[in-house]
Amino acid sequence: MTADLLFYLFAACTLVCGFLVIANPFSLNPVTSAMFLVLTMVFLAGLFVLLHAFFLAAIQVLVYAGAVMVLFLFVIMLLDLKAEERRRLKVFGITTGLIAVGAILFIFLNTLAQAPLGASTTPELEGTTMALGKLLFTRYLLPFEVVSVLLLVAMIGAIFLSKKELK
Amino acid sequence: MIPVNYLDLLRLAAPETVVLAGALVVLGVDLLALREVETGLRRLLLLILGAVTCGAAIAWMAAFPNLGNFMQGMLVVTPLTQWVKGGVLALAILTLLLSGGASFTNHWGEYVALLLLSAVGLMFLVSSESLLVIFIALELASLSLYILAAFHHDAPESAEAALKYFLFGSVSAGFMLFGLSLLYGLSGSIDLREIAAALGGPFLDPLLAVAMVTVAVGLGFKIAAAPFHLWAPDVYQAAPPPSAAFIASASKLASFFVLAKVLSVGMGGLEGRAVFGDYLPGWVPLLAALAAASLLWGNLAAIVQTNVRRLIAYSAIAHAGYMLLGIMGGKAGLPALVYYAMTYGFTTLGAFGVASLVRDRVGGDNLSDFAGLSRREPWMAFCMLVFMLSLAGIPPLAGFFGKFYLFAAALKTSSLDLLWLVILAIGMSAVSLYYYLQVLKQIYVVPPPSGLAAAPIPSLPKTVIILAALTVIVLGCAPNLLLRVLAAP
Amino acid sequence: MKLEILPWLILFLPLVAAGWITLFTLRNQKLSVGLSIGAVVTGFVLSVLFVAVNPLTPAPQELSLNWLSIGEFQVQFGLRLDPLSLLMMLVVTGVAGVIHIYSWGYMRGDRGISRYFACLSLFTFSMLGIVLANNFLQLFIFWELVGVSSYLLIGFWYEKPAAADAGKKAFITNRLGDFGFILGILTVWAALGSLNFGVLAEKLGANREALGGAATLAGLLIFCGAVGKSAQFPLHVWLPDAMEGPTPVSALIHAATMVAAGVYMLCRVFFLLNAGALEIIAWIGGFTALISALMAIQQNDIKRILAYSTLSQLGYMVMAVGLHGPTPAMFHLTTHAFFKALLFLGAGSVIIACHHEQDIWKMGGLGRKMPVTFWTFLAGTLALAGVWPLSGFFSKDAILAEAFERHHYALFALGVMVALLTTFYMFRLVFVVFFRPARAEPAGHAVESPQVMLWPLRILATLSIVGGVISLDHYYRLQFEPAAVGAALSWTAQLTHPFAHAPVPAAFGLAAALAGFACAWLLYRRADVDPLPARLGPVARAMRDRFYFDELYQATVIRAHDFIATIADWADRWLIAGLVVRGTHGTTELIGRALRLVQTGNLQTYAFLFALGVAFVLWWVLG
Amino acid sequence: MSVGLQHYLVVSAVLFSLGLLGVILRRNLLVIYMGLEMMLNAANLALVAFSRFTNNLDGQVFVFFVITVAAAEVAVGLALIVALYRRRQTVHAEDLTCMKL
Repeated sequence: MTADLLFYLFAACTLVCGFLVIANPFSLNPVTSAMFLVLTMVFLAGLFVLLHAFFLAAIQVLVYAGAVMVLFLFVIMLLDLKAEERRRLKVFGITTGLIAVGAILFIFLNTLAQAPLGASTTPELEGTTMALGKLLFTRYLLPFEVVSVLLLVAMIGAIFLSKKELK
Repeated sequence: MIPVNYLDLLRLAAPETVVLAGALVVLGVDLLALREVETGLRRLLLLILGAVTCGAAIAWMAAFPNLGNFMQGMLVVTPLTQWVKGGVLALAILTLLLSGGASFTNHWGEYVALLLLSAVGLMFLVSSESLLVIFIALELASLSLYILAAFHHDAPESAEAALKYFLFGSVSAGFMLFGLSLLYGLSGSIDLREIAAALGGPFLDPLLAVAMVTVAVGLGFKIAAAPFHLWAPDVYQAAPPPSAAFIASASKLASFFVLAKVLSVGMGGLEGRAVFGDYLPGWVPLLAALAAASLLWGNLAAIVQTNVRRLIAYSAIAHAGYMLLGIMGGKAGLPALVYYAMTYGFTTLGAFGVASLVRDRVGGDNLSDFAGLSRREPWMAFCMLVFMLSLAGIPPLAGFFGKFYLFAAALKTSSLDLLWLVILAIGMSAVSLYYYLQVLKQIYVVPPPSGLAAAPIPSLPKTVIILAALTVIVLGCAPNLLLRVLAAP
Repeated sequence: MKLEILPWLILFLPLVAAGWITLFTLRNQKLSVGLSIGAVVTGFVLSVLFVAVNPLTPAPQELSLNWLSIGEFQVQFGLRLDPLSLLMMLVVTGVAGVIHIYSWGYMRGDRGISRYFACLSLFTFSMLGIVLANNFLQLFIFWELVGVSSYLLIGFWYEKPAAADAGKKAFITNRLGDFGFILGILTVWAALGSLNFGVLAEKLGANREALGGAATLAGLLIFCGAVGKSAQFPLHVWLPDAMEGPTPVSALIHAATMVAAGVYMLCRVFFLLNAGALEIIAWIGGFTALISALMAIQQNDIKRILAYSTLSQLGYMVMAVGLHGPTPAMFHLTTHAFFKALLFLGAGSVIIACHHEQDIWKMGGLGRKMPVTFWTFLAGTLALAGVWPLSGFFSKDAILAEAFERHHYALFALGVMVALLTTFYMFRLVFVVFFRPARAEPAGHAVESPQVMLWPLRILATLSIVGGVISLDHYYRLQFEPAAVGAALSWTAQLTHPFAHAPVPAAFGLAAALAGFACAWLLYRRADVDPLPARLGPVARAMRDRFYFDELYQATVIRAHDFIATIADWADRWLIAGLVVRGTHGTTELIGRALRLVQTGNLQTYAFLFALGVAFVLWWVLG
Repeated sequence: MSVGLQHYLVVSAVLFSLGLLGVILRRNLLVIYMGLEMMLNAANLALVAFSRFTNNLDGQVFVFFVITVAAAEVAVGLALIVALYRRRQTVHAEDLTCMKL
């Protein structure tokens, strides 16, 4: 029962913070958005814990809240973007965008409601570090290696793109 | 506990490993040995090193045809995947050599390394049947391509185009991931064959339909099918020409192959039917809608273009429509699709090459900049003639045979269900001749602007372009050369 | 089959010549010309040799290589040798050879002469490919290649914008026809599982209904290809414009061979066409024949008159196919190839003599100054008019007889009418160009063309005269009605055969020719300006029957002409040029505007459209 | 009703749509990126939930990789923004309209 209550709490917080990331009525400053994104990630990590994915919850907090968000804030500071977002809102654009996304969401929820998902087995899976680690270095060896190449690409790209061109 | 045989993995992934090692060597050599070397020589050495690496990987595949399946679908090597990978590598070689005269950057080490790394991504993409590896390989290839698209150091449009490419790539990756998660949830597996076994058919669960669509959105972005093509014209126009050529050729080839694989292997029983009045949800109606939209949008929009690279971009969208017919052609359509995608790759690569030469000489690649090319560069003009006519599907060039075989396969497999789409495709290919001739008219009819200084064009790109044109002619006259091996059981 | 290598040689020699010229001898004009002429003349000699060694028999022979075999998709690259293809091979190599030689004289001094001969050789190769193909795919490939070489040759003088545009128009219009053609081919393949003519004929012979409900549709789709290539209504618009090319090209491609390929193809796949499709084919052919004959009357450009005449004669042939008569169609195709090539070459000779003046009202009096050209041109005219005993009479009579015997009186009357008009406009041309004093300076100083241009005229004139009595129809009948064929008639028997066999059509044909000649005689014998547009006619020399003809002309011909011209013009402007060739201002404008709304370059718009696309596709798949 | 798979999926779908909405509506490129991150995270949530309720660890491994990939993507994306800002002095989506038609 506690778990259920916690679910509702975390879910609500996740969604509210998520909403505030994209549409904060009080501030259009990207820094605020970034802060709410951190909160969203943290509450998501809470949901992961409820799903017994402890390792992932830890990773989520470490990588997202720790690394990705710092990167975001760093760039925001670097570009000095305080007073930028002062432009006229376009009502037409907002309405049409809402309609399109609303349609997609409606279809998602509608199909979810019809889907025969209820009668699943009793959940007993534990996402421990041990279990995941073993899988990573056996069955998932290949993707693990490919990801390392991906990180190499990201590194080259980030350095190449953000460094100043030498004249 | 599953025992892992590392040697097994190395054996199966040897070509990818070779290319990866080549990329690292390129980076290292560039940093350590070539710092003080003059730019032109440095560029030449690095490009040749890259090309040799790809050549070595091809040679490896030819010499040691190791086939097998690593870890239940993580890496599945079959003769067909070997051929597609060979095609990707050949296109990579041509792209590299095409860059031999270009001056859009000074960072040739990074450029060559990224190109090779994206080729690695595309190769993994081709030979995996696991959703996870497909996703990661797709991201690997995409990330490298985003950076390659931004390589133009003094053109602001280049960065803009790369940013658009990146944003749309990420959005569609998001959609695709969402779809993959549903697919995984509904089947309990991330291996395509197990998924197919778990899902069965032929009736489509609504949630599965959502999964199917969102996955198709992700890949539809990569193949630039309407309505997920919006990034393509900007990127093709503004990215450095060799990068754009690679995006249009090799990346498209691999993405089409993986789309065909995901749908026909992973959702084997869920084809559905796209006939008026007899509709059954499935991926055939989905692809039919995308194909029809691409054909119409691509061909009609191309008519009004004034920039040649943008025109090629719209024609690429249209060609995505033709190729989607190949996926709908099922088992018989797959060789047709690969043949078409490969020959299309060579054609469009060559066309980008010519556009890039014109741009270097005249300073732009608008239609009017091609005026009188036949009198300045008769060979390049002739190659462009071959490319344009092949794209328009005029025999005996590869574009004709590819289309014919695609249409035939689609009609036969669907037992005339797809006749309406084939009619649309043939009609649109008749329309397409109009804008291809527009380019040729500029090249052959309009007199060149006066006062254009004669300058020798670099021989490396020229050779590549002529080679591409030759390939288009030879594969058109003797399609059996390629099709026989592609269709081998 | 003896000497199997020969057909391959005949087919590939011109290609080798074309390739060699393009790659190596573009600078050396003499060598290029020699190579090209040598290839086609050798081809002709070898064809004669081959036919002499292997007498024509109804049983077809095939020489083929496996070109493609992918699963159940098997296509061969093969040659089908039967009376139809062998005779056509003789005609193509023969006429092409003569025209190659003529071109040598006509194009002398042109900078691009090597390029010209390379294209001409490429064309000869492609045309032979069509003739000899043993399957649909191969036929289609050469079909398109012929289109490409025609595009290159029409636009040969690409410095002239009109020529470049005409080439483009021809190419695109043909593509429209091919749209139907390839669809027809795919339909046949999907239904019968083969593309080989022999196999298809067997399958259909065993089961007439093998194509099922798609039979008429497939037939008409395939006919679309012929509509494009043979310039039938409504895709006829490209042929008159194609006259922008050099005159020998008009003679070879746009009169004698390529445009006849549509008719040839229909005869080749005659077994596929059912009665429903044939009926429509016949009417389209007849309609084309009539409207283009009417249009020919009011043309003043010598080449355009011949172009409309070609259209009209092609309509005749298509009508013959539609009347279940491939034999007369092919017969007429062959004789037409002789005399129409002759007429075009004669026109070329006149044009050169008048320093590239093509308006007939600026010529005149050339009969005396250019005797060989005049007499050969006259022979061609008489043959086209269908005057006994020239070749045109026999072939035209065969078509009329076919219509008469099948009790298709409407088309029979139409055919007679066209025959009358044909004689009329041809003699109008002859009177204006060759009689009366010269009306303009260049025509006054005209001199006869060099021998290299005159010998081709003499050869073709001979063929036009005797073409009707050399048993051509007999050999074609071997192909189409092997059961009904008897022994070949002697040439004297052939001379009188039409009168004995079917006197009514023969009489009508001759009467039509006479009437047409009489009208032309009355109106144009002394004319220095065209009396018809003036409508009243020269009152001073008024004669009653003149007025009668004039009024008849006004009442029927001009009005019908105006009406049809309006329709044709509308089709040209809106259907072909409007929607497809030029994309019209409106269409491009519309697309441009729509595109500007969508491809704004703005990320947000793109993202919105992306999401909308996803929503739409989801909705579509979920049904 | 006790919380089950469906609940998690609904949260995931809503979060996904929120992210998409951010991409469509916001004009600051950085915020657009944040929307993208939310889309990826929504998919992650679905994966973890499915993994839990089908007793199959594959989903969690998947998420592990997705997090890594997302981090790499952010690095490249932000670098692209920095590069663009250097040349154009803007991070506004509306200013990126060099190419049209």
